[in-house]
Amino acid sequence: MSRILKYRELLLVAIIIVLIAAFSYRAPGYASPKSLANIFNDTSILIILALGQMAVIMTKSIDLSVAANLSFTGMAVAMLNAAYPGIPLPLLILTALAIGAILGAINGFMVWKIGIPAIVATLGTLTIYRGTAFVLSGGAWVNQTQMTPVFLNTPRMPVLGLPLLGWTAILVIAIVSVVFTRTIFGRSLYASGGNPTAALYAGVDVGRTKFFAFVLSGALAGLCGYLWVSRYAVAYVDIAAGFELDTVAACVIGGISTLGGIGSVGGAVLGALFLGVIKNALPVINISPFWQMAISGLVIIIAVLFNARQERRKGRLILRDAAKRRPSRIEAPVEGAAA
Amino acid sequence: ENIKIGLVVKSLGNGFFEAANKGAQEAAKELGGVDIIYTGPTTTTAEGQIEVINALIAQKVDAIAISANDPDAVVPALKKAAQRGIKVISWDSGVNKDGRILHLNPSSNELIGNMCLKLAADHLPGGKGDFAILSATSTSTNQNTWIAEMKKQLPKYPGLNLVTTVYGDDLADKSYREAQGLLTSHPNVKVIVAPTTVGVLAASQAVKDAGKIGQVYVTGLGLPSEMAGAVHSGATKQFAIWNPIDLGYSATQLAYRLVKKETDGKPGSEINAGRMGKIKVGDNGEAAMADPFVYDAKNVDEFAKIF
Amino acid sequence: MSIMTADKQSVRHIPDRLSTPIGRLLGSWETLLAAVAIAIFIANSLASPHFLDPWNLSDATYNFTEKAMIAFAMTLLIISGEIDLSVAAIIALASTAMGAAAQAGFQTPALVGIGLGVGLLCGAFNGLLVARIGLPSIVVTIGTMSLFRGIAQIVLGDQAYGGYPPSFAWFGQGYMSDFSWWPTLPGFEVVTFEMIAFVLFAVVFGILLHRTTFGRWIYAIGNNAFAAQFSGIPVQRTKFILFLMTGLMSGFAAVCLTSRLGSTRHTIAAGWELEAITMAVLGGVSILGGSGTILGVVLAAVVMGLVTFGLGLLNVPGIVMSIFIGLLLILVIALPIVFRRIRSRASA
Amino acid sequence: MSVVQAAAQDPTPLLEMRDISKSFPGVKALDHVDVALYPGTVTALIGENGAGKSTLVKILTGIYQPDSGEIVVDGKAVHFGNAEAAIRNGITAIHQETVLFDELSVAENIFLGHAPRNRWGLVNWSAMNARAAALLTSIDAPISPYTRLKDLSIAQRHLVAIARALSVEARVVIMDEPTAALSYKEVEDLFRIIDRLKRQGKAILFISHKFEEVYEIAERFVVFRDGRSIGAGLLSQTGQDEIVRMMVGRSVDHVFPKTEVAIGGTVLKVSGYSHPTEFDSISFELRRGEILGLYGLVGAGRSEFCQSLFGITRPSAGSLELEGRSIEIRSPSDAIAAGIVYVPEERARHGAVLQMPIFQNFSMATLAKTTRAGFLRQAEEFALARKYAERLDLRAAALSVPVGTLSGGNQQKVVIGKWLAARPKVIVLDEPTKGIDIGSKAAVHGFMSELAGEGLSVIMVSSELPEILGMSDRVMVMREGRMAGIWNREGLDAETLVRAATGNE
Ligand SMILES: Nc1ncnc2c1ncn2[C@@H]1O[C@H](COP(=O)(O)OP(=O)(O)OP(=O)(O)O)[C@@H](O)[C@H]1O
Ligand SMILES: Nc1ncnc2c1ncn2[C@@H]1O[C@H](COP(=O)(O)OP(=O)(O)OP(=O)(O)O)[C@@H](O)[C@H]1O
Ligand SMILES: [Mg+2]
Ligand SMILES: [Mg+2]
Repeated sequence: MSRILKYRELLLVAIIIVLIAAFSYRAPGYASPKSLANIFNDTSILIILALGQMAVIMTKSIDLSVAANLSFTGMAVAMLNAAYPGIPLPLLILTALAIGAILGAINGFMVWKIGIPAIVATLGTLTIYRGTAFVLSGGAWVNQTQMTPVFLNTPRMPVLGLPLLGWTAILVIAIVSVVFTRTIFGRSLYASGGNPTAALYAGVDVGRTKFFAFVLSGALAGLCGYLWVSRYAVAYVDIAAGFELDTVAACVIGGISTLGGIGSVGGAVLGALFLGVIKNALPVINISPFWQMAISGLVIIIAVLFNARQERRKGRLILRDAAKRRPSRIEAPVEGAAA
Repeated sequence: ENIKIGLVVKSLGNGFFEAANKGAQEAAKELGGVDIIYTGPTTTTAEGQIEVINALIAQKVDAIAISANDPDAVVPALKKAAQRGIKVISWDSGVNKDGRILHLNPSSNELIGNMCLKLAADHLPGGKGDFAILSATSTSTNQNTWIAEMKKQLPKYPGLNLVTTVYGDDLADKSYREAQGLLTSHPNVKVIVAPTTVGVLAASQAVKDAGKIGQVYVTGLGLPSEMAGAVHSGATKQFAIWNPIDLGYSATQLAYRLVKKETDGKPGSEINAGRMGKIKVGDNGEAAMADPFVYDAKNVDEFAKIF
Repeated sequence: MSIMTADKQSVRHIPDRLSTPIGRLLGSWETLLAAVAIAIFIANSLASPHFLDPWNLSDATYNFTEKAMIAFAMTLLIISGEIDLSVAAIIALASTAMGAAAQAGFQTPALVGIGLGVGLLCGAFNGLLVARIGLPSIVVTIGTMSLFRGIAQIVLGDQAYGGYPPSFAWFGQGYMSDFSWWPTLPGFEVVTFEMIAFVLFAVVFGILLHRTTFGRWIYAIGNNAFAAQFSGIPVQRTKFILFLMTGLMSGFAAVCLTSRLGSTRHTIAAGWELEAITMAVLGGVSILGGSGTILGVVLAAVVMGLVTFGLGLLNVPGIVMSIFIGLLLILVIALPIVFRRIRSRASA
Repeated sequence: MSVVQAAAQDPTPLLEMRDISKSFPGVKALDHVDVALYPGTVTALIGENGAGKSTLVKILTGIYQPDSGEIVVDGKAVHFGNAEAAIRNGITAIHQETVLFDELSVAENIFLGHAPRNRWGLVNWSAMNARAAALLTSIDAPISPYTRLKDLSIAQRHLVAIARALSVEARVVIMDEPTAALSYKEVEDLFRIIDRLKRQGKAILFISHKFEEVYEIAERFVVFRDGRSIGAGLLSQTGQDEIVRMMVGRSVDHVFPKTEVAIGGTVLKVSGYSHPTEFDSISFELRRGEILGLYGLVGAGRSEFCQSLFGITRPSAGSLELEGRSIEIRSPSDAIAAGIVYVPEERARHGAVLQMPIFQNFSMATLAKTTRAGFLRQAEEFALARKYAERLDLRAAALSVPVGTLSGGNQQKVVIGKWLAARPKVIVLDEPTKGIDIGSKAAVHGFMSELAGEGLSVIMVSSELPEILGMSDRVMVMREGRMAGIWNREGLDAETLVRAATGNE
């Protein structure tokens, strides 16, 4: 039992399953495949953003500008689509990825070449990007009628019961998994955050790794800009306001250490799904709207508490025979002070 | 020296208020010698509006016409404005009595409440069935007033059954999720009434995505330009709104008359509002503009070009 | 010891400092910020004829006084290596509690006590989770941010609390000239209670951080919590106290803001957490912990207040203003780094 | 100055560093130094703390770029823009600081930066694990490549670091104080590996402050002093005294200047100290003016036990008596208040606050003494810092520079000085001279004697036998968390201690 639950990911899976079971008790049909596909589809954007955020957090940085990036890019492609309906969708999506990547690169450049702490740089660009979205649009909305049907409907097209939006998230998860586990860049991410000095000594360019982490995060935020606008069929300056904190919360719930170097793609995805399930379920099971915020806050705290208990240091065993005695003594207040 | 009127809105970047600004500019041009300062906070907060009001006071504007994020919180700042000789009125979303000379309702609250119920009943076969309300933030004054009116007048529509009220906070994603929640948890709900544009839009989208067009209808208050898509998709048959251009126009007219001392704005007075004719100030210093206008597939495109 | 002194020819003398006091002053962050503040002040007076009006300037201070009070406490917390994102939510909850008490007929002193008390409790809750249980503060306070404001929302729903006693209005709207002992010199009549509180807290926090053992502990913990613990510094207790202080200051800000608004809704002070953090960071506080000064934060508060008020006078929309704040933040952080690099390249 | 020349039978160097200079703000770390490394030869680089040894290593491995001078490999001038470039040129190093990744697996730690890839350019995990396993076997390290590094002991980590250094096709292997953290047994293993490398024709640069080791393993030497090369040559032709003179500029006669001190009554009595997993039933008495050596292999639990005396780790059983009164220590501040202080082993992590100025580090544990009613008095802080800086012969540009800019040995002096300022009754020194040059080591030892003479009781954890034998009045040995015995100094020999520590009775 304890060996299985050693893995944070499995614990999260268990918690999510318990939650869904509990919710479907209140709202029958909540656990139906259709409804679950729906939840996943709904959480897709958060998952994609969380994966970008994870790459950045992995390097001991943070990207607070993801939501602002999403807003700017979403506005930009929506305006492009409205102004030039002839531009084919793939080109627009590439544009979204490119704009997002450029905005990410601006963050990355400041962190890499100027040496501004990531949280400061992105706190600055958070307001700048959203402000620029306002300047770009003059504050006007881009409405459903102004956008082309292809632009709006493609992510909703169901394939095997799941809309393309959900498939996009699956594709991004797959790509990011390969990047993290199988590429030099992915391993550099772990190294740069885990021990920057050691990374330097190992020939990893920590600054450049951070830069590309920001570019990745930015490109994914740009993609989400398009996805968001098409999903909700409207573009305005305030979309996804405050979403940056959700992405950070998803990462941390998923076990990505804010100190860098620790975490897995599976963790980030599950963290995002966890938040998605909570957000989706509360309206469905008829919780008073006034209670929702407090409940989600409480749930986040509990999840973090659970995570922390899992992560408690096991302690080295110097005494050879201690391993045998350990289970009975584990309650002894011995770990406490050595925080 | 031109007369300076500060037109303070809930937040910048909202189509409704952009349209109101158009009306205000129109009135300014018509009256001559009037400068409109169109301003507001970034997000819909009272604190943000107070900073804006302070800036207007500092510029020594002649009048402030405000659509308030909070009827009470802006009162101290507006009182200070009044002390420095600035004429203060509220419009659209009101301010408490002691913070302004008069308040201009876009329409009477009873009429709006009634209109929302009528729209709901029209969408239901025989006017019978369950409906739910998807509002903006739980603090916004005008939505709350209308919801209260709807509840008050509900007995007039015996077939209608209000199941629940949820809040989308005027955020597209939250409203969408709340609408989705309504569809799942209340399968009997046949109509969602959203007295706010973001709400109607998001709910229409949710209904469409759930493949429930024709089973569940969305209606409420929204701008034609924003609602056209929903009407064409069939998620919405009809919706209503007053003309925000007229609202901005009238608010500017009223403020101008007060500055020019053509009226004191006391209850009972009738104020000249240019092309809108005379507006009468009622009890509580509240005035109403006109009935909301109903839009459907036939006329929505025509108006979508305007606002 | 005799053995060692025998072959030790001379004791090497190590100077206390490398640079002169003037050199340090010129190279310091605070000097840069003060220069920026003066430049903005001059630019504002040139750009708007309404700027140099004592009453207007007095109104302008409300743009930053309350946020700065939180920023002071936040500064200490950030230097110690933690952060509190729930400050604005604490304001909402404290304000709600005061509103409920006012409805129940409590008078001003009790209301102030309740506001401060709720702030303290919220701070204790954060402190418990972070300092005692050892959870990462950035996540804990993302959680409590929702929790505290969520409780306010449960209590208030779509309602608002008003009806505060008239005397309560003084904290957020009062002038010191309401007191007979206040000097009636010209210019002094525009001094508000909040300005006095701002200055007082700046001094208190400045002394606490820079002149006391406790302040030194904060720096040590922020730079190396292990070494601090190994030096006998009560790391967890210090962090707990810092969370308490941040909660308390949020409670105080709640008193001022509630008094200024005269009403409470659950959306009160939305988004202030990022503004308080921006203020601290602009003031030169290292977000990674370990360095920063209160003087810097005071100057940053004034700079941000001047920028928003100046741009407000020019009717620049708030969101465009925020572009300026963002640029200012990045520039003010980046310039010294770039200069230092250019200088060291020149000297090499 | 006598510079030993061994020109005649010189083979051609594999690698030469010519006229290298490097400055940091306020410090000239290297001043036109020359170093040559020869194939199949171990060259020892010797110098005081801060002489510039590690700086040279970092230049050689591409981490720093020299201000001037050139590096010549096989007669061709090369330039290393980053660490990767040096690795590509066959230069590999075990650095002085920990350069490993706690969260990654052993195999990844070994191959990070040069992992084997498959034909799509993706990391080939199975090849990587297989090669790591082979490498570890080749150095007799029974470690699974899949283990996460954080689950290894210090000694095992060291083996991983060695495996990492050997994982590239290197011709030059640099070891910056590889033995500082090792005990007798691991040092022997390391030397076997070095021997093998030598036979494979690799050029090795070996840095150590321990002369016995240098004479045992190295053929050639280079001495640095204050960033300049002072001498170079063959060790077989040069005596230790001469090298010390080159290094310090004077002779240091007494390496272990233990003065006889009258030993008083019992100060500290530890009875049955136990911990569920780290140590068990530790009991002994410590007397006034006594130096108790605590010997054991790395990982024997000495540090954990000492930390429990200081309130960092909580014991699960046992009691403590200080000067006849029973006390309980729950936190470091309790310990300090009682008069027990602890100088940790990992100074950069636990000892010094690297970013803070030297004078603030000195005063950190004794702030109460330099303050009045909780308010700081900076002049007194400086006075305190100056006093201990001079007594410990600290090398620093100013007392207000951050400790992080000091060399490793000088950082250790600051950490020790911090605790001396606390004027304790019992001082626990965990590997106090780890990584310290012999001049400073003598200073620290002299100081310990002096403190003992003043009536202070000292517990000195050390893995270095000569130090243990030279300095202690009594020696306690720990093995796998338990006491293996206590011996008086008289008639004690190294063999007894080693046998007790390893358990080979
Ligand atoms: N990054 C740096 N910034 C500033 N000064 C530095 C830096 N690195 C080293 N120094 C200085 O350069 C000098 C040489 O340091 P180095 O680390 O090379 O000494 P070392 O010979 O390895 O000493 P030790 O035996 O203590 O390890 C010291 O005075 C040190 O303070
Ligand atoms: N596997 C490990 N993971 C983390 N830290 C370790 C590990 N092994 C040892 N350490 C650290 O190294 C130090 C020494 O470990 P320990 O107390 O087990 O042995 P010791 O007998 O004191 O050995 P040493 O000869 O190194 O002093 C401790 O401070 C401990 O924190
Ligand atoms: Mg070194
Ligand atoms: Mg040890």
